[in-house]
Amino acid sequence: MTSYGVAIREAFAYLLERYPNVFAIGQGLWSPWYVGNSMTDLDKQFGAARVIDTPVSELACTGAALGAALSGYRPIVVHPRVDFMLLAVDPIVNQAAKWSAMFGGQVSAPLTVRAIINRGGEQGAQHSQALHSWFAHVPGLRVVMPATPSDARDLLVASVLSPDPVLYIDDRWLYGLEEDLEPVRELALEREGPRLVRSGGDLTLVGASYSTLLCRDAASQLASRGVECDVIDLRVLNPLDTTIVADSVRRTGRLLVVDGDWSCCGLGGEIIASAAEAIDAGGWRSRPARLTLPNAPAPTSAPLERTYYLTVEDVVERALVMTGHFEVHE
Amino acid sequence: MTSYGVAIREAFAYLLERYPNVFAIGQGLWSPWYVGNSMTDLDKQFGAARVIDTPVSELACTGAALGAALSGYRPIVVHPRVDFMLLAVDPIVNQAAKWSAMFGGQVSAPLTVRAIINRGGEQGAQHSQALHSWFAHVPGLRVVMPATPSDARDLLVASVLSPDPVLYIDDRWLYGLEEDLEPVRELALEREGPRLVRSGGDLTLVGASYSTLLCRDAASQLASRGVECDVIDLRVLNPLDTTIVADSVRRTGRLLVVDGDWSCCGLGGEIIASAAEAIDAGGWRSRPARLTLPNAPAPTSAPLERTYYLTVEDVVERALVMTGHFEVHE
Amino acid sequence: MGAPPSITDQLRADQLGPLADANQFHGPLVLPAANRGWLADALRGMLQIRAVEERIGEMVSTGAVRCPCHLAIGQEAVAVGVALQIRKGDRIFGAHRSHSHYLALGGDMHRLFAEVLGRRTGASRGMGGSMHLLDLEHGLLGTVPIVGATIPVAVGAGLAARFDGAGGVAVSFFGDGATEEGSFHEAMNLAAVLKAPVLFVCENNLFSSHLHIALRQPADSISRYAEAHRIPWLRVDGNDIVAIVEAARSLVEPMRDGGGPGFLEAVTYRWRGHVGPREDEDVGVQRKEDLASWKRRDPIGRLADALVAAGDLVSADVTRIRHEVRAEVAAASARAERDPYPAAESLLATVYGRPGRSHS
Amino acid sequence: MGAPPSITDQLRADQLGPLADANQFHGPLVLPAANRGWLADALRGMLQIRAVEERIGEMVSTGAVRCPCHLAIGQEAVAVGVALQIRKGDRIFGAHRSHSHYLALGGDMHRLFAEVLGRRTGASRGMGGSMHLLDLEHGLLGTVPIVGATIPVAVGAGLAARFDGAGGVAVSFFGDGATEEGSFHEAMNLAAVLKAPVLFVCENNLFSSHLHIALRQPADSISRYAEAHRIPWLRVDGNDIVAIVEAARSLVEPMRDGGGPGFLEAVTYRWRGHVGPREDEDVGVQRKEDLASWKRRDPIGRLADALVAAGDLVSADVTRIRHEVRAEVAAASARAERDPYPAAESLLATVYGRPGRSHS
Ligand SMILES: Cc1ncc(C[n+]2csc(CCOP(=O)(O)OP(=O)(O)O)c2C)c(N)n1
Ligand SMILES: Cc1ncc(C[n+]2csc(CCOP(=O)(O)OP(=O)(O)O)c2C)c(N)n1
Ligand SMILES: [Mg+2]
Ligand SMILES: [Mg+2]
Repeated sequence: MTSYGVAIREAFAYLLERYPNVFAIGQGLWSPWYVGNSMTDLDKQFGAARVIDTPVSELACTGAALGAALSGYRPIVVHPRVDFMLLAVDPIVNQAAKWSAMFGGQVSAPLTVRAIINRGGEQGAQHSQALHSWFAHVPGLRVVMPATPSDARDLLVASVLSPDPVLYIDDRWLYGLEEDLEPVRELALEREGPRLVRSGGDLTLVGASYSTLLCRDAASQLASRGVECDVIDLRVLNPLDTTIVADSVRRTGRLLVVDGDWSCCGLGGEIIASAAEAIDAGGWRSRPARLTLPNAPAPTSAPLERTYYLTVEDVVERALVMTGHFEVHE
Repeated sequence: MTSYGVAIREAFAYLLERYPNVFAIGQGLWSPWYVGNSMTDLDKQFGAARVIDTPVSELACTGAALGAALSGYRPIVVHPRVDFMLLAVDPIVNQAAKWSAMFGGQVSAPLTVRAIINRGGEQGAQHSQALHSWFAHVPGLRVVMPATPSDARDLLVASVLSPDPVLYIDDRWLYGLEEDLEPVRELALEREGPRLVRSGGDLTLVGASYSTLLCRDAASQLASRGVECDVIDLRVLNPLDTTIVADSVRRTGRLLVVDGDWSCCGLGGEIIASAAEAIDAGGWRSRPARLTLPNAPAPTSAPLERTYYLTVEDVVERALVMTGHFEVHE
Repeated sequence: MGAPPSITDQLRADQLGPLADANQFHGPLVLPAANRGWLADALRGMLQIRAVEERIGEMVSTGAVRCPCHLAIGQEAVAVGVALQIRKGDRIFGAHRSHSHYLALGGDMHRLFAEVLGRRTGASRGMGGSMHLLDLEHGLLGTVPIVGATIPVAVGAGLAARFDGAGGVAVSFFGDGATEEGSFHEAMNLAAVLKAPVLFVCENNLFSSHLHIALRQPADSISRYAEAHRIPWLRVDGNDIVAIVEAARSLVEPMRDGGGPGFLEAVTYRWRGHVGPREDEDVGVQRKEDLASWKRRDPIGRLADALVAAGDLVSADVTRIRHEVRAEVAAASARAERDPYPAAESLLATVYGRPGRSHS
Repeated sequence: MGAPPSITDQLRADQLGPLADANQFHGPLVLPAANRGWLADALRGMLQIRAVEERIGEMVSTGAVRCPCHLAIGQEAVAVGVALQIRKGDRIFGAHRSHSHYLALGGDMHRLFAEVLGRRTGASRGMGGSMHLLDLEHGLLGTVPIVGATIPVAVGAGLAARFDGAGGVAVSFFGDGATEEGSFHEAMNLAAVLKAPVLFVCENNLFSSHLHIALRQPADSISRYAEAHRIPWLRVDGNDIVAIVEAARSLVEPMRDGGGPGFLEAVTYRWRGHVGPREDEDVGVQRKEDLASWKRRDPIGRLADALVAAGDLVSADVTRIRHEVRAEVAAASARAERDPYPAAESLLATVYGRPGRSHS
């Protein structure tokens, strides 16, 4: 059994071993657990020249990764928190995402930006953001969010081997999740997308990354209460292919999206909108719904964190309401 | 008649004259037309000490505006392009938007960030972004997009007088739009929101800023072809109140959102999702739809720009299809 | 062991030289000849910070405190020394390691304990934790943990002070790591151009997280940046409160008379790891052995020794102050542990301001 | 009129002094005593840039060119001089004012015209316009108009060159305004720490848009930042190609042998307004009268005069070169005007790469 955190490390080791043009750069890479167990001792194994710890300069490190990518390398720039990466929005969004198009497709920018969602633990508003909805909004930037150890590994490999700039977002809350892994497969990222990970006819549950786990756990509980769910793990948020979501909702007639980001102009709304555009009114058995973060920055105090973050119970409860097993008391 | 550009200037003059704690800071403010005609000679009228041109330092200027806001002032920091403002995402999103919540609501950050959408004219991918969907995603940040000269003026005044950080986004394509203006009204921003600007029972058209203009013009043309539209001008994108959109769609059964931003996780999807969540399946006469930018960075070459940006004809055509007046040939 | 360099006797702007040497400056401080009554209070102030942070460290160890806490133990002199130059109406900003700034400015210790415990009675009403502290009464307008973030914010507060015309100043506390962020340089240039009265205080403790400055910058002194941005600068042993006070005064006084920014580099060392109470590691990286030497450069011990040597205090006074402070700390922390958590409504109620609410 | 300062005879890092004086350096260049056969080519290179940009200026005036064009007329020596130190395999980045870099590196002029006209045959296949130029064949890996953006990108290319171990270097061209962006400082520090072979070339034309550097920075020389970031630097009259070549060589050579970054400040002046062809204004702000003096400091005229005075060329040669260049320009621009626009499909087809496509 390999954990999600270790699976990420395996992807790094796989890439660094086989591809001499791969290197990693970012804050904390010479610490054994700055980024959890996901990169432990890579610097010792592959040398500090290829696993580079850096000054506190998010923008320059990301820009430099882009420059190396344009020069024949396959850099992975690591941002230990999404929040810090906001200082590097320019190189990611204005530069890397547009580089191919701006120059007429003659060149691409194959850098991978790895950002970690690291929240909870009373860390507060500036140490807890997800913001994948932002990046999924940007044409030219592929956005990947693995929900399982095998995806954590294989989609990281695929990201680095992709000719395009990729934002790969992993979630510290998943690092303990375990799975038996097959040998690494070198997937072509442009052919990866959402996947149906559980089938059931009553309700479509859609998640990405940690929220997929919430959906799967909720689906198990719901099954024991007689509600059978399709569960869709989005995996690749941009470019987003919602075909299988629509196919599923055509079967179930019900859609509940679970997303650990904010609501307005977020991923949850995107999934609902895509389904609403694709499915005729007659195909719906109930109104679609989304569960997201409250419209507030993350709090610190533990009791508030408990109300702030979504739980399996929240999903189960809403699913029961949507499937008519439960009344809303307002 | 006052143009949109001049109306913005009137708001600045109104504020600078009446409120000694208001000042403006940003690039180009000592040029007569760096920001079109929207700030001409304010530096001469109110002094270069209160209308401050700056070094090329988007982050520091925005951070400094926040600091002044925390110190009793009402600064307006001007970003001549949304694209450049991406270097200032940290002070806007990590700092200003969260300042009140992080400190338990004891203090607020009343700064106004004014960003200008400035596109077309073969300026290309880094000189044309809108990205209002991004900022509407962030709790704590009010986002305002005026579509008319009177809103351009009065909502800027309201933004500056609001106790909260506000992102006020205006669009250069509207600067020539004219209107007879009433005297300035000091509106309470938290009470402003979307507005029904035209009534008709067949279809709900929703826009913001320039896309509202597209919707209004399309609605006029559609009326002459027998299709009567509700037109909703969103005005305030965050916090977003979609009540009147849902009310309208309950009447018309049809929804077309027009948005000059990208599609995925964008404003267009948000409006559709909110309506889908609010309205029972039986209430829809056709599937909702959105018109947005193609999934590509902005091109330069004029012929490509013409296909890239939305036009009134695009809206009319889609509306006719949705209302069954027109066949889709695919 | 060299004598402390006088603040006017600067080395080259790019080299710390002996100031970065753990084996220098171990002896008692050199006290001013006269007007030094304030030093006993400064000693108490530093002891208070140390005792509070030691207690917070314990509370982290026991699990009573859960939020990330970055302790400034060993760096107390910078906060206390600079605070002595701060007047009512000045505006101060800190970062992730700012318990010391909060306390030195006069912040209530019970409210600090309550905040790190996430209680409603905290400095930020339990909504911020250790890394987000506010104390409007004493001019602390905010501390936040995005490295470098408050530096430009302080420039804006300095600009506001210039507008106010009342001789106020802004102060920005940050570390050596923060000077690697572009925000720092943009802010320095902007302050210089706007002639904003901001005192930039860089606590150069030689480390950013687990990385020594030699791995992050081509030289170890931050003052070279002030030189480049044409901002008057002084550099001192950050464990010498006398030197800090003198340097801060000579930088701040001209600001109050309409001058522009100033830059103070205080070379110091943190005794605990980057985050949390442990002494032996920084995010998993074994720390070097020079901590023992740095402990001999203790800002508190060296002041206490000097005051006793000069006859201003007897040892028993020092012991008494230590006891008093510990008793305060015990009482304040115990009280905070009984305080209630914020109400669930605070989550949404704090996001936007109440219209018309005055904020300053 | 002073003699040009030798490149080793540096002033203080923070003051340009005579280098910023429009009334200095009006005489013919001081030529090297030997090995100067390359200078006639350099003259042609500069004349070519000027003629191309004059033509682009006309095309903007007539409306044939619609995209924003920032002309480097008056600054030609920097691009041509630095390009002479560039070898195959080096990687170069520019910004918004980069026609000169593109041409100096050997870029095809027809493809430049086609690009500013938005045609499919352009350097960026008509998808970039004046502000986004690519020429993989000559190592120009991109020019983009977000100020400061390519500076860290060039550092990464320098790191790649260090990895390659083949003696290649990266070059970043940018203006004085770009040094106000945090990205510049972060990049300088990162290059120093990574020992990346990057040549930073700051074309200090004293202006960012309509603002003189005196309104944006506390001193007018950018080299002071290189000093702070501990990067070897040289500063030259940017209108003296001999000085530029010499300085660039002495900075680049050690890089090819494993050295870290270098910094070249070339003090120059643009003859046209910030954007577009007009001489009299920068985004609506009336320009100062010193343009006439700066025109006497013409990088082209001073070289031509020196070559004629030295007997390397006769006036008729200069006239002939001018004519040849103009004819080339006329032909290339006319051809570009007949070229087709990009197909509508390019819009979506260029966003993502083709899998397996090699990019370098
Ligand atoms: C933008 C950003 N990047 C990275 C971090 C992670 N981080 C937190 S504290 C710190 C070290 C900062 O070092 P310094 O400024 O010297 O302060 P010190 O911890 O020494 O007091 C880092 C890198 C962060 N909080 N914010
Ligand atoms: C991030 C960003 N901010 C502002 C601008 C607007 N802008 C375009 S060019 C320019 C001037 C830059 O001056 P400098 O770097 O000296 O180059 P020069 O124009 O003198 O060649 C500015 C401010 C921009 N393009 N990008
Ligand atoms: Mg430090
Ligand atoms: Mg310039």
